[in-house]
Amino acid sequence: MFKKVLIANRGEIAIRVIRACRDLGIRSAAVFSDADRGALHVRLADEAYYIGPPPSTESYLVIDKIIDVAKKSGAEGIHPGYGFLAENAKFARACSDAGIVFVGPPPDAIEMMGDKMAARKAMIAADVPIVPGTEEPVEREEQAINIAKEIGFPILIKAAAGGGGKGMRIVAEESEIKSGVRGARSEAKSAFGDDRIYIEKYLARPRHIEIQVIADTHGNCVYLGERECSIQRRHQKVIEEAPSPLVDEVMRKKMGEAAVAAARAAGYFNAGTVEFLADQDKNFYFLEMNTRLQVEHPVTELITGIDLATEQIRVASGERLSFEQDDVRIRGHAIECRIYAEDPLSGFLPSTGLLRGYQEPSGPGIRVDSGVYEGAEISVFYDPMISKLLSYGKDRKQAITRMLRALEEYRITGVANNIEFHKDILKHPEFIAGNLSTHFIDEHYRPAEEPVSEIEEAAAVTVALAEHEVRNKVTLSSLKKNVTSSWKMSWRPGSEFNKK
Amino acid sequence: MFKKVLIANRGEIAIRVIRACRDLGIRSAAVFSDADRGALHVRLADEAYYIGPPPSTESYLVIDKIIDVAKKSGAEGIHPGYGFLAENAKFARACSDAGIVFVGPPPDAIEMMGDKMAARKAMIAADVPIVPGTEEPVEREEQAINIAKEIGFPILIKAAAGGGGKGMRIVAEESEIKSGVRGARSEAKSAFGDDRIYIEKYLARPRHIEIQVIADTHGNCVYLGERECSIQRRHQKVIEEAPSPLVDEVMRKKMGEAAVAAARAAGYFNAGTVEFLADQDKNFYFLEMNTRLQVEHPVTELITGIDLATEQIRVASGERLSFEQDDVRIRGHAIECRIYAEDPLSGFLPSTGLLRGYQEPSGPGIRVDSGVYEGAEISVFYDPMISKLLSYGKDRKQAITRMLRALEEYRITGVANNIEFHKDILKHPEFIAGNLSTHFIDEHYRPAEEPVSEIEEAAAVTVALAEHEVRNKVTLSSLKKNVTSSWKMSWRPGSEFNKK
Amino acid sequence: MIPEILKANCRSGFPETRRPRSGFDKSMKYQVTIGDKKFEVDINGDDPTITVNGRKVVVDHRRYKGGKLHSLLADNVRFEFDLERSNGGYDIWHSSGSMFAEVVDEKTNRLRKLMGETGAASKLAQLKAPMPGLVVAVQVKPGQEVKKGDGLVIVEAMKMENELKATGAGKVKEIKVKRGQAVEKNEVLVVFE
Amino acid sequence: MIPEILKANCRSGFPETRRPRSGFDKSMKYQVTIGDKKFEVDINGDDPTITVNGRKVVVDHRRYKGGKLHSLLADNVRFEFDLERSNGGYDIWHSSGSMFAEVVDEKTNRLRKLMGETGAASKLAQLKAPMPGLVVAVQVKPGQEVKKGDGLVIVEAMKMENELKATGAGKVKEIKVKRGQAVEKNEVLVVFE
Repeated sequence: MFKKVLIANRGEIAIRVIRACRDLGIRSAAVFSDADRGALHVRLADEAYYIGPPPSTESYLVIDKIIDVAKKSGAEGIHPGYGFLAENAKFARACSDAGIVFVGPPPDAIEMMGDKMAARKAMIAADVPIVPGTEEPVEREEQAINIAKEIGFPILIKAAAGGGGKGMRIVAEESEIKSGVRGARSEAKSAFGDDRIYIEKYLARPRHIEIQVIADTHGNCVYLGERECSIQRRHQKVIEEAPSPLVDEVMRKKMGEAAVAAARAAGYFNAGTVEFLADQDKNFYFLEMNTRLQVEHPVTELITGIDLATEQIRVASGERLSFEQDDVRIRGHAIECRIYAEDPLSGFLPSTGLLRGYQEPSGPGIRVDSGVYEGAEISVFYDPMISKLLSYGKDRKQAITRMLRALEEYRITGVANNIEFHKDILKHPEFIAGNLSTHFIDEHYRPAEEPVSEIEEAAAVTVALAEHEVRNKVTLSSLKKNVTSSWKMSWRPGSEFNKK
Repeated sequence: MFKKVLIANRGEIAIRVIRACRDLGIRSAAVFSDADRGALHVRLADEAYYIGPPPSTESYLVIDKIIDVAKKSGAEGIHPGYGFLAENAKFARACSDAGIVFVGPPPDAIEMMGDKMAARKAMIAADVPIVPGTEEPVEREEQAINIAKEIGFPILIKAAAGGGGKGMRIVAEESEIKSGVRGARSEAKSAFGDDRIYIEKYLARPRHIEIQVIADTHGNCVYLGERECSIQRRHQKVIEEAPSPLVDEVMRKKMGEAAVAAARAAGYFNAGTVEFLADQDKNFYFLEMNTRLQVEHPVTELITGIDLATEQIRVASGERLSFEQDDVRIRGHAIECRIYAEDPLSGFLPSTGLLRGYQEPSGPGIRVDSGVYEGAEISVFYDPMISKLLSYGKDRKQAITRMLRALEEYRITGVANNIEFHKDILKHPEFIAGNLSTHFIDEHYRPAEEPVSEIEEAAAVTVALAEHEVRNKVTLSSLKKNVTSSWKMSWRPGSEFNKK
Repeated sequence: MIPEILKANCRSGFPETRRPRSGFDKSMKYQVTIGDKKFEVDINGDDPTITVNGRKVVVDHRRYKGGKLHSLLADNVRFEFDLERSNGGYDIWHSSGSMFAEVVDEKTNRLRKLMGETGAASKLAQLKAPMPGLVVAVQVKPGQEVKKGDGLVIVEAMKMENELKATGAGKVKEIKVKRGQAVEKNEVLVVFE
Repeated sequence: MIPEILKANCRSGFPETRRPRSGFDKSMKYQVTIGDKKFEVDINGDDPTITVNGRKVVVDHRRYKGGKLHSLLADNVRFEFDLERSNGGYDIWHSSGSMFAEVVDEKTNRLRKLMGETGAASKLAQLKAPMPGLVVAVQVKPGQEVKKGDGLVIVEAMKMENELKATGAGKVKEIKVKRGQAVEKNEVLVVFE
């Protein structure tokens, strides 16, 4: 096993890996940009290395810098987290060139799955069902029109190098194709430096269901059940759960075996996720394979009891998987709500600033994977995710109930957040019934325009009382009378008032 | 089901019950003394009622005040938590006299189990094994000497009304008996207002193992496995775990059935715990029954998946238990470390003051049931518990590993705490081997006298740099250059520096 | 000098501080405006019974965490707000979002009414950048009429394109930014007539 | 006036603040005493390389959370301390406990040595109450010799009897409290010769 691992990431996922390292008795080395010197992942790691200015293109994405500090630190492995360099085959190769183990799949598998076209071809060869569409990148707009006519509208234009909703356009009719192609291409170019796009049939009201797989370097590959990630906004997942309300034992086995076939076709090892679109009749189609640990991996951890991050590191160090397919048992139900600094009332506009107040929920069935603390800054440079709030219960009903309780307890002030949004979704009858699709937000989410009048009234009273207090300047002496001695003891530095 | 429940307690257990209420869709009403207006349980409850000055004898222990605010609030039930009025039969009767449901056992059961003598008699009748000792309170010191000679030294002198180590004395030889009786009596008098004591055989190196039971009002009574609570300091539990490393399936069934017999003998309903002493040969003896939810109940919740606090409220409202004995399945291993504001290096002396810094751990397998927040006060008036830190893993090894990781992450500044103490215990070879006894701390705990020199050196460097910074007063303008705009935005109130 | 507001914050940091029993004005009326709703709050010295829009409420109001955390029990119902002075009023953060409140006392209010002021005007005046970012598109021109919900400017921030929309109807007077320009948080992008 | 220490706290509250590049004295030696250990720390202006007891270390030191949270990277190893000014030195809270540090600069140190001062004296001088409580027993008398670990006073607090023990050897000079007396935190209970 490794003695030290460098974590080439930031935020909650860096912390997730720090925790995995500690559980394995491995020293963790963090990296940080100028914007992250005080970030929680730096506060929790054993060591921390500076890698440059805030923009990720000058720090977290610079392969040479990461390799350099890894060498300097003496780390034997690098965990890339998700995002940044996690699915960069060049980086994986640079690691092995430097004699450092990349905690992830082989570069060839990253490359193949990163190229949507190549992946589709391999899946066809491996008998994994795919969505009808192009097998080659689309060059000209006219070509796109012909393909669209062939497979029928609506179609989806996607970046070949894409992910996370970037470089993606839905086109409902012929007249929109040209602008769609152009938009997707330019977004893809700026996001991935690769403007190749492809086209596939757009499924109406699909469900997004994915299978977690993990494979060792000894030829063992196991699936760990599914996650349903249909609740999305801006084409990005916000609520995930496991198991899926749609999937039964038969479908789970079929999808799981297809996912393992997909992984084997790519010569895969380490953790990975095979994403499928499913229709309400339980047909499913290969969408893509994410060659890394997913944001939403904890829901799988909760229902299987398997620690994916430690298992990743074990496998990367050459160990065999500690379990077989038959050992994987699903128990209970887990939900993840991604808590973002964003305003659902303004089209999910990200919010930045100081976390003035920050108090996480806890208690039975609750886990919070967060990357912040009270007084920390939500910076403009990175993803505005505050935390992943997870609930676990004996069944879906209890998981929902506990999640609502945790959302109610969560206190975030100073930046906008989507806690109310999550509550609205989780209380929605269609969500409770498990009738999900990737259009759920568009179809069902209707934010309350006005805050509850009871809260407004209480706020008005509080403002008046606060103002009243300020105006009627109270002398210090009258206040000091009521202060206990222990308080006085601890209030020393920075206070004018204890100096008389 | 109730619509509103009043919680006659404070701190983490009040919050535990608030969470249970939320999970059941019940409104929660908190109570608070002057010292607790800003306490976390008040911040999290739906309603809050003032009940008097800080000393609990003038607030949390005043039955009339609690009943009054319960009536005022319109609560249909009162949950007493643990401690305070939880095992007060008079209070349970006052509730029912006021037409309010007491969330706990019937008053007669509380009374019987609260009287150690009566409990022992009932246990003998019910064939539950007990430790040899007196069946009647000991009146005179001479009587104590005779009994001691009969059952053999060492003996244990215990308060009849006792619990939590108060009014307890171990006597190794005849010469110590008189002072032991006197000491136990006076402590019992001041703690419980009842100076009756009794004597029993003192088991050398016993293990403290207890069985969780829960019964409904329809005659169903189920045991939920055991908890081992052998790690104690000042006769109080500090680390608990489930399952016990000592207990196998056969012993679990025997103990469980004895516990159910004990509960039935008391005409018990609601949640309760039957405490046993066990020797290393797996003999066990009834110690006492705690007629309430225990501090350490979450370890049982973690390994059984059963939510004890909600189940309590369900049963109190008249519902049947939602499971039977055969449904109870134990999976994995759970540990609880009680985090106290106390100094293990000074004989576990409690510490009070402001929580200057407070950051809880989280991540896979971690749950924190706490009653505080950063900036809150650890008051001199109540129990100095900061939180209950819980870990869960697939086996004991993983539970220990995860607990150590969480202890490492936990940041508490401003008051002394026992985090290092817990680390020392959890890393001890005898603890890892599961060789536990109630003398574990005395026998094995040897605190490091000196802090690690690496930390001292780093502290010295930090102090020098801090001092250097203060002495070389930096002009504001040179600092402002590096401040991002978003920070400036949020730093508005209270800062001189943004006003130029 | 310590600014007045800092004093207030520090002072109220004492968790055990009860509302003081003396030194308060006998009676005071405040008008609090939140959005388009107005609340008349009558406070009588340190009497815990106040009235809001004529309705009596027993309140217990305290500050914690250096003064920023306001805890209110209103007829025993628990509320919690984080108050931040902003533009002569208060930004109010609560567990389900945030709002802005303007507060004036009775005297000032009467004066304002005499002078014909409207209080917190909510008409479309200008569009500010809600976060720092890069302007990737300007979707309106000077002189153009817009209605609520119309897209005005697209700002890229946090790797996402964010379309800023009109929160009401208005007529564009001036565009202050152009495509490709980096903007600060709260920088004015579009001015309306 | 804002006290100097408050300024320092507020200033360092800016999370992004790097150690400034100017305005620092060229070179400064500090002697830090923790318990009976002494550390010589040489700081050269804003040079990240310092020496501690002659050994070179590259440091990155920042303050967060209003200045109280000190983050130190020493040769990339991460440390975190919560520093609180106390009795002319610093109380240092860290994740595994707390300690007290005295810090003097070279000049003061030289002066002190000349004047024969010993710095942070650690001999048994007095027993203070570690928490507020009630004295339930005094176990020593004036003139009595005590050794490390001897019980001195029993104080009841948080419903528990806490025996305060001698942290070293000494001779009791004066008992400042009696049985039944309520004491404040840090109140002197016993004075030694």
